[in-house]
Amino acid sequence: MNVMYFAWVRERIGIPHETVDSDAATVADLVAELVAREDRYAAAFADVSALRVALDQELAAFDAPLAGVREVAFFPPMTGG
Amino acid sequence: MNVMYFAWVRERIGIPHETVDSDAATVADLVAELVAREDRYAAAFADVSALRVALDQELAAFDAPLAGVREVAFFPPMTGG
Amino acid sequence: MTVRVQPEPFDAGAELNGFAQGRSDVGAIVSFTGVVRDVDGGLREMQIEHYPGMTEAAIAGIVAQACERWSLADALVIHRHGPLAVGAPIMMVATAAAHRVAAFEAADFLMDYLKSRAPFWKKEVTVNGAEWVAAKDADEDALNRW
Amino acid sequence: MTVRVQPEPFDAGAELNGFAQGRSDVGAIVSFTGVVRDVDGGLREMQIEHYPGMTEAAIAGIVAQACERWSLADALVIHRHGPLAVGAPIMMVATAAAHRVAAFEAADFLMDYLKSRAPFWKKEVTVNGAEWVAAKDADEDALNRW
Repeated sequence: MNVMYFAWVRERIGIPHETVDSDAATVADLVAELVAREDRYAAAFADVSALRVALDQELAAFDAPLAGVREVAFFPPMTGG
Repeated sequence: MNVMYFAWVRERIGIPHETVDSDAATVADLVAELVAREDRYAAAFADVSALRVALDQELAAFDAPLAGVREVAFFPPMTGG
Repeated sequence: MTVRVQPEPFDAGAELNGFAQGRSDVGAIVSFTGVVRDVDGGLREMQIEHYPGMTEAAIAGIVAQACERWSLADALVIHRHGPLAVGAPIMMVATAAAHRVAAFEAADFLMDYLKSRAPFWKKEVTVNGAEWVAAKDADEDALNRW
Repeated sequence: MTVRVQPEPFDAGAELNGFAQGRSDVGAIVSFTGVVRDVDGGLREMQIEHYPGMTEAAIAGIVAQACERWSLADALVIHRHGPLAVGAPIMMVATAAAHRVAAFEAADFLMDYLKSRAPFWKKEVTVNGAEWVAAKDADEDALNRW
């Protein structure tokens, strides 16, 4: 599974994307796995209410299932326009 | 007093403007004087609720006084933009 | 603040680019362009009559009101009169503000007021003859929003 | 319908003039241009990050929704990414419709949705350092209007 990070999430974790091997059932489970890895992940995911997630490039909720998903992206609320 | 007509008011009366000598106290009095003159005025002023009036280039009501006014204009509701 | 009432066509793109140039306090620019629309394929020409003198004063008054109410950095109104071909630009409004809400609202307000309070009258010349465009109740009602 | 996501600057006036050309069913064209605004005289540069692939799809989805809901004759969205200088155009939206209300509402809707639902992130580089722009509650609330 390809996991992508944008804006300050990318800066805190230190990389724009990585391949993650995981059996996490939901986005929240995947976040728990990442947070357990290293402090920089814990720092990025300290407050998930300040984050958004996209599954295969569509906005999703943190309790969404990951079955069949190839690309997960984490980022702060958008500020375009 | 210079009296001006625009759009279909101008077309019904047949002239764009004229000088009118009148002691009419209000716009409504002036309209009554004009209507009494000729059929083309009666036709133009048949329904004053369909008309607007400007006194010295500012929108006014039909019961507005004419004292000191130099220019009166009659026209249908505006349709610019 | 610019107000122009003219028979000549104008270049909406060039006007937009020239508008609010070199101001660092502007984050949002909204423009509206009105175009002569062919209603049923039968429009030959649009004719616009206006009231010289009152037109400029009425527009300037409306623009000044918008500039104050929405703290606009700049505003532009161009309105043509005379005979206009199908597809030709009739008029243009542009507003510049720090933020998008102000720029949008001010442009919307200017359009509503110009439509019903600036002394212009449209006549449509179609294959079946010429007719003055009737004012719409909806346009008058739109003023109550502000 | 045109959607472009690009690092290059664009010419808002030329885009406006090229937009909805030669359509006789268009009576109203609204454009919005977003410009890099210098907040307190200390902005050096704006940087915009985006999510290639998702960006284009998200914008196309929002534009398709607007086209259907307001029966637009045409719609245009251009959004830049990368480093942008103060005063530079960030993005542009244009809508073309038969009547002004539809063109205004659709442009307003597009801006609200692009701001909060298209994956762009702004970072301001000032004399005091660089900071990601925080999303505003007001921008999220604005979506409830539609």
